[in-house]
Amino acid sequence: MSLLEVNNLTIYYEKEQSVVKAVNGISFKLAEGETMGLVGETGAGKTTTALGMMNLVPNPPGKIKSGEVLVDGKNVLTMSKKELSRFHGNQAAMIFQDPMTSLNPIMTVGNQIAETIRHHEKLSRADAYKSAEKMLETVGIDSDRMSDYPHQFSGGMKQRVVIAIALACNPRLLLADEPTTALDVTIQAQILDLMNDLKKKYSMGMLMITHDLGVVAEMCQRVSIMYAGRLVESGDLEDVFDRPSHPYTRGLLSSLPSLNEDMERLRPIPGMMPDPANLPAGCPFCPRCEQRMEICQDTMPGNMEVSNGHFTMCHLYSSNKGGTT
Amino acid sequence: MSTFLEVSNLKKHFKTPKGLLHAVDGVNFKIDEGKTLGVVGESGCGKSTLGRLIVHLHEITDGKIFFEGRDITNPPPKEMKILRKKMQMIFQDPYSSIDPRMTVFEIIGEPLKILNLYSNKEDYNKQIDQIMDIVGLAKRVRGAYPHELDGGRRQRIGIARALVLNPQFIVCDEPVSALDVSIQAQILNLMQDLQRDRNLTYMFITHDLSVVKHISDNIAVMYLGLIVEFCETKALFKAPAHPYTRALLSAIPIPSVHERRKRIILKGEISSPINPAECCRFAGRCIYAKERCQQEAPQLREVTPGHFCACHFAEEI
Amino acid sequence: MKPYLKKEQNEYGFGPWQQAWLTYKKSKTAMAGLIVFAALILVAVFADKIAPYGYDDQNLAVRFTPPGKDFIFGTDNFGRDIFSRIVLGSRYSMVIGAVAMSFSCIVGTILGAIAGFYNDIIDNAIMRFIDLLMAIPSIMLAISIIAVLGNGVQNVILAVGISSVPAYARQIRATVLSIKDQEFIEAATCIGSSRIRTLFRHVLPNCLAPIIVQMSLSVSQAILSASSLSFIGLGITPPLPEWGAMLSAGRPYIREYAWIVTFPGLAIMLVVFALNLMGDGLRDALDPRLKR
Amino acid sequence: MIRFIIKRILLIIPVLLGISLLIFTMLYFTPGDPTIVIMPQDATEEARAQMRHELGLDRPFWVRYGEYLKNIVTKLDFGTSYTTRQSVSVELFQKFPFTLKLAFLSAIVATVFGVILGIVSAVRQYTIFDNLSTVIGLAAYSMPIFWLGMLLIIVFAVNLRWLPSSGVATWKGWILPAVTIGTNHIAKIMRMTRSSMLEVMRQDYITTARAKGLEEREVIFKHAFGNAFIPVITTIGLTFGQTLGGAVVTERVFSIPGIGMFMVDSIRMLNYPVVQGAVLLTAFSFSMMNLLIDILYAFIDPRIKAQYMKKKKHKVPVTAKGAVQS
Amino acid sequence: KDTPSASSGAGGAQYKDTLNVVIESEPSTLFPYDQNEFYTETIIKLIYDTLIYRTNDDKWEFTSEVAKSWEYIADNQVRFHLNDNIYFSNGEKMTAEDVKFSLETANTFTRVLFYKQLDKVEVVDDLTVDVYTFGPNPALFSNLAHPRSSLISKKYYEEVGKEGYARKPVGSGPYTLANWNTGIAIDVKARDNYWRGTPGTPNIHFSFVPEAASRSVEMETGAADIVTSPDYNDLDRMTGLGFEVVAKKSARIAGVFVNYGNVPDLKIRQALAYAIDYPAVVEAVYGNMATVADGIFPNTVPGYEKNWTISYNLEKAKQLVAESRTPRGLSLEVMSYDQTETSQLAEILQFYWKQIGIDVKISQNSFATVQKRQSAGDYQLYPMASQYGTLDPSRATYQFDGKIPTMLNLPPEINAEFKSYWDRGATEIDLTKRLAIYKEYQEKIVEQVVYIPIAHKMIAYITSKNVEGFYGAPGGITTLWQVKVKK
Ligand SMILES: Nc1ncnc2c1ncn2[C@@H]1O[C@H](COP(=O)(O)OP(=O)(O)OP(=O)(O)O)[C@@H](O)[C@H]1O
Ligand SMILES: Nc1ncnc2c1ncn2[C@@H]1O[C@H](COP(=O)(O)OP(=O)(O)OP(=O)(O)O)[C@@H](O)[C@H]1O
Ligand SMILES: [Mg+2]
Ligand SMILES: [Mg+2]
Repeated sequence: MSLLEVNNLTIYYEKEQSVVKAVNGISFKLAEGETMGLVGETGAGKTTTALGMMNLVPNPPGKIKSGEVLVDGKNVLTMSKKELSRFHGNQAAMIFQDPMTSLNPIMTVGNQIAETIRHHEKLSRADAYKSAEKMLETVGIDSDRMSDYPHQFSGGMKQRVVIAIALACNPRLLLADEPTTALDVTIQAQILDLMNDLKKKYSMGMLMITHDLGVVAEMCQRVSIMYAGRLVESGDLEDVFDRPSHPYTRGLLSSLPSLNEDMERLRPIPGMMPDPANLPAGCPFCPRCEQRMEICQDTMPGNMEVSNGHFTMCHLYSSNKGGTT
Repeated sequence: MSTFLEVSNLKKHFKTPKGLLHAVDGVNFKIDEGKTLGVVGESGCGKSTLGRLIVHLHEITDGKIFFEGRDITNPPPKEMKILRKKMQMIFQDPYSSIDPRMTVFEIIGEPLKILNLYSNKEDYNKQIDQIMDIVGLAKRVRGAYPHELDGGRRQRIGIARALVLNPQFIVCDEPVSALDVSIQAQILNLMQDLQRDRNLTYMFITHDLSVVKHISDNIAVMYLGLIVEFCETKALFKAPAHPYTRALLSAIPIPSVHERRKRIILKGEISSPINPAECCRFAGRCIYAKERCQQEAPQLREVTPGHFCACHFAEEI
Repeated sequence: MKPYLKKEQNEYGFGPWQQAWLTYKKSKTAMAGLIVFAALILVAVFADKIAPYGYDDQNLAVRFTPPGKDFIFGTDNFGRDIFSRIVLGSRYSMVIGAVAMSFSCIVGTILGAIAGFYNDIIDNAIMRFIDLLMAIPSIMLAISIIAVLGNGVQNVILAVGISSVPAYARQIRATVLSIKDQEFIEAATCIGSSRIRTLFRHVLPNCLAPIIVQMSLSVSQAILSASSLSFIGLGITPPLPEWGAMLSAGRPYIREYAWIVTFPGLAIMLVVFALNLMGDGLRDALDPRLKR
Repeated sequence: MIRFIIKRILLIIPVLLGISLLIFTMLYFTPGDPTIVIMPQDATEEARAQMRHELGLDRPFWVRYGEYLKNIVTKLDFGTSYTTRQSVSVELFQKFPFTLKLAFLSAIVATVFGVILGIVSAVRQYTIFDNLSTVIGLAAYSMPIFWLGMLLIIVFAVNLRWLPSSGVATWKGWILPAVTIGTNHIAKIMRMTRSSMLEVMRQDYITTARAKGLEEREVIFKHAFGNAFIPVITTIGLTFGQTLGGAVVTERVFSIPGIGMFMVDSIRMLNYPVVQGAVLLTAFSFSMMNLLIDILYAFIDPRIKAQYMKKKKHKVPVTAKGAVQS
Repeated sequence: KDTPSASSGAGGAQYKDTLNVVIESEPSTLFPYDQNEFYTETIIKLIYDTLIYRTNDDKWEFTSEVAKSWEYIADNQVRFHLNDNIYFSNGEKMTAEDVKFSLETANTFTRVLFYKQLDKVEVVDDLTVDVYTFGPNPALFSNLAHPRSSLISKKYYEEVGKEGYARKPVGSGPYTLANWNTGIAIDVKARDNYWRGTPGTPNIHFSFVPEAASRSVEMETGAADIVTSPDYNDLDRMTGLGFEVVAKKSARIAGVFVNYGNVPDLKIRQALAYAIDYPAVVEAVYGNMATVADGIFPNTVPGYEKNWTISYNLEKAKQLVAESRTPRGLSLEVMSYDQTETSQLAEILQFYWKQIGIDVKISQNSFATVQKRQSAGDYQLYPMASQYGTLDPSRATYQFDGKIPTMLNLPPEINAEFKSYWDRGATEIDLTKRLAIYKEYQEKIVEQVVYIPIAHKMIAYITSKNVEGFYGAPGGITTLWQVKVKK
């Protein structure tokens, strides 16, 4: 059985004026010890997906419309408050993009780590503090900085603290929402390195959200490409990077400037992502797609398996394609 | 080709409550006409400050700037006006760099108004329409307000605002770092086209090495207010001389399954630019640091022809 | 987010103000506030048409008539029609509020903008002076100013106005400082805009939202302050039907003839309430965080 | 920290100096002759001149101001009241405790209720409770304070006989005045708390706290409240200041012999030394209150504390040893 | 010291130990010479004695207090014979020295009514003093009977000075200060060896409530036995609730000063007077706490004559305006200040005067400004309530005394006339002759219509039904020393 199974998760932000369809029926699985990358443009619904998996979508305005999130076979979305409180931090933990804002500025970092431990493992204050110290050292910060406040740390160190908090209770599943986007490359390298080590050490499943394909290449075994709330392509890293099947994925890969090859011009994808409050009826990528067909205009493609374990949501691969326009 | 812009020993110090902040601390470089100088470096190393100094958004603490051979360090107001026409800047944040209370039309037209660069209303409209066309803004967004537009379009507005003055030189302060990759590619292409068509000279600030590699002819690597390496782009990527540059290069994750590089992971983070010590500023994080590095600040020197590097041991490592 | 666009792609041009209005319209309480306030303004404008009697028409024969058919709000100790007095008094209360607010708004904005936009020395000089005024509670400041100037409508306006200048100046300065930091100000310099021009074309228009919010709140504050001044006898000359003065004059009758104070009290409450609802609505509608 | 406090106290001095000059100048140019009030109407002009001389009113501005300052600094002497001929400091220090106490009590009332209501309406945003408390709070704010006070007296003193209607001879006497002013301020504090709380609840660290598995109660009180409280403190300080200087009406309604009424009466009587003294004393206490608030800030917010203590142990992040070796 | 409850215990415990009195405000001092607040004088009256006093009945005749008798030695010299058994509350005996010292000290305080009017005081023997005035001074007695002329202890004053006296007074009165809880209350306790007898109640508790309506509430809630100066609007309700309302004629009169210089046309002045519906105005402003004024003296002052014959006659008023130099009417200013009574008068009069085509504006001033403008004659109409606490006719005419010619801006000849009347009245010792002078004097004032009297005000107190022996004095300064409260 896989560690995580997401089925048909749909999340909307319902506001007075409009309904933002942030996540539209996504499904995937994640095995223990496996890392999956979730890649997409701004507003594709990555963060919302992660929050949905934790059952932490801010309500109002967010609403989980349907779907299930099974962690070890238990559905997170139907858990009671108590169960959720045990689940969070203990079985699944989350890291946010911006370390500057994900730490409570008026609490010592030691307490912020120890708090998690105390909450989940019935430890005395002192014991919790001790294991927090250990955790801090694990992420590479001296334990005598336990009583410091977040503002006394640099960005990279804060991100380490955030990681320490997330890993304090050995969660089996780690959701990392762009954990290095706010950091400089050299610091990013440190953090990615650290996360790789820790992942091995704790053998947890990890969902790595990012928009940086480089990070994905470095960290993940599997990758899903998200576009307008849907997973348009997913599969093993090699499959997706070497044999990208969805036109969006291909566009994405070719629009990157490369360090290795010299190219005169980049090949950007024209146009931009549709507003999730106003999705077209057919394939959301259709207006930007170079290979669009008539059918794409009004029929949402299904999930096609192009090779073993490599799925694509594109009419190009379905049996009943219409003519190319 | 003549030297278009030259900067010599440029310094900018900010007074802060904690002490003097050496944001730019003696920088020298040259840019040739029609070329692009890429400036890379970590956050806070003084890239933006350098760019702002050149277009006179900050007062210069020390040093000189020469533009087309003339000293423009402290231009009198009249000359300043002419300079404004020749030098422009494109900003990083497409959200905060345009006035939310003006329409696209007003924003792009504003420079013309201020510098009085149109003969009549018709001319004014024509100029704006032209420039909008050039940067790829559809006519129908003329009356739009910024908040109605996405980041990519906003950045085009920023570019149009700079271009409408027909400048020769543009400082681009991370113009694409806030954008998604697909949009980023659109903007980069646009900028390259413009350079080609109008013989523009760019100073392109970024922290993304792959972008800088793509767009620049020369690259300056900055660290804590100083240029630590300066050379042609190709040379830099082929044979980085400074240990910092090497680490930087190796730290970039590459979006490819097959390439795995040996990584140099630096210790710690960039240190404070407040009252920096008289030593190699990178010494604290350098894996090759020796005693000399702690005592003596290395000068930028030519290690191989056209390749400058500020490291005592550039040749040895 | 562009919630309000009817999605035809060429429907651009919803300025920030239209945008704010569309948001504002959504809020029921804010609209209620606006409607009440607009109604009150109409009442003030057409006061002499609405009021059945003059504000000083005494009729000692009908003193202390309870609210009823002839006098819907009853009469006071001189047999004056309270309804007429309140209707006519709306002019005084609202004019005092509006003019005092305009005064403090103009002076405060100028001071705050200059302090925020210009260099250390001017900033320091202005802000230290503002600090002085801030250290004196505003009503005390108003009382002292009245002491110097004497009673009367103009002086009350001036006193109330001056005493709320410091709060304004501070708020504007903070806003200016935050706007000054944004890149579009640098961009303006870059395209050759002079400092003055930048201040007026870019900084101040962007301060407008907080200024407006503050304005709606300070009108209500001014009305309350003026009525407090009237209450302690430092305000408006009788028999002018300023609401605070009416309240104060009705004090002795609160037990026996409660309506004499109830209606002016309610009137003040209504304006202040409406203005605050409007202020809340404006705050939400103009909140810069909702942009993007 | 102590250095900071001392520095801040020293900074109050120029403010008070400025205020004394300001108010002295204002009153100097106020039309009116104090002897008019303190002497019989039929007093002769010579007698008046004599009295003016006795009061020192005939000396030039700077001499008077200098003398005034000198007496305050050296003897804490704020001059002599024209009407009672008693020391102003003695009179002020008799009245001031009442005002101060009223300000404190009402600040407590406003804070306790305002903060609780604010938290609850933020947590239950858009519910009936939220709307109701907003409306009621606003209504209380909109009520002229004298009206509110009289209504409270009629209900609680006259009809129910629970509390005394005036005077503060016993602790019971403080309840109504404190509630009157407090009620007036609840709305402000409530709204501030609410919006600040909503703002904080949006932050990533709150989601982080939730993701740790903390219960909602802990999230709100341990993580959200502390941060949300910081801007609220400023509001509390401001309301406190307003009460200090603006409790005239309440003092009047509840017969509290505080400084507000005293000052207003003194203004009527052209009793300038009292007016000056009252303003200075109020400004001083207000400034002290603000200092207290700044200290409170530092207690709650380590970032602010760090600014004050920068000279001591500021850890420069870069010197951190922990770094991952490759 | 014995317990104060002894007196009530003896009477079968039917009297309360403490009398609760609510007064308007907290005294600023209990030193008698340096204040002019009559709520303070209520307490001063309990702590000190005066040389003479007025009887506690409606005749208000001079009666002995410290002085048991007196006689004129010369026109400017009065000899007082003192009682022998008077002791200050600190145990010292009161001597002629103390009296001399008291009067001579008082003479130097501006607020004291005989300020600088005494030439000297001489001790004849231990129990006899001679008081010399600068000339004949018939007002001397009423001045000496006023609490502001209370007698203090020379020795103690020399010890503690004015400031000491202010907070720790020592007098020879029936009560002594027990406790002064600043801002909250003053408690006085009865002296057991008071020379005139045992005070009515062992303790009197004074609390201070400035708001008139709140004072009545104190009564309603049972917190007070006696309340001073209630608002007249409350009186009916209080009577209905079973409280006693004590209302007395007083030394107060309300009227309008009309500045001759600024309203020089007699016709207009008369028109102003005829335009007022006196009963209605009095009813509206004072309820039943005043009667329509029929003279220009308060109806308690010796020399009071019913000489005001003008009554409401709108026709006549209009006619007078028509006959005047400005038949189209003119515009006048009513000077008022921020006191309820004055501004109410101003408001209501404005209404009446408007009816005869005069455009009347009200200007609101501070008290100080009003005083100044009045002295300077810088006003046209000034409604004012006056109080002549000593009940002396020379006091009641001091607004017309001609000493400050600007005050009414009278033409010189009239001014001189007024001045001569005043001077003669102030120095005529023979009462009959004196009253005759005042009668003429008042007629002159009425004739010129420089003052329009409106109301003879009454003074009111509310007491509970259980209060015995309470008497409201005409000057407003009541004495409480014999008051008892049934349980
Ligand atoms: N609290 C919210 N209320 C309303 N709409 C929201 C909210 N949060 C997110 N959205 C909308 O939902 C959509 C998906 O947002 P989400 O944050 O999941 O995207 P993302 O992929 O994480 O983007 P990014 O790369 O910018 O972090 C966006 O259109 C966004 O505007
Ligand atoms: N106006 C200013 N006042 C004081 N310090 C400043 C100011 N502007 C910049 N600095 C400081 O100067 C240093 C260099 O800043 P600069 O913005 O040039 O860095 P940068 O390389 O552009 O960084 P980033 O990549 O984050 O944009 C930083 O430490 C910054 O804090
Ligand atoms: Mg996100
Ligand atoms: Mg920068």
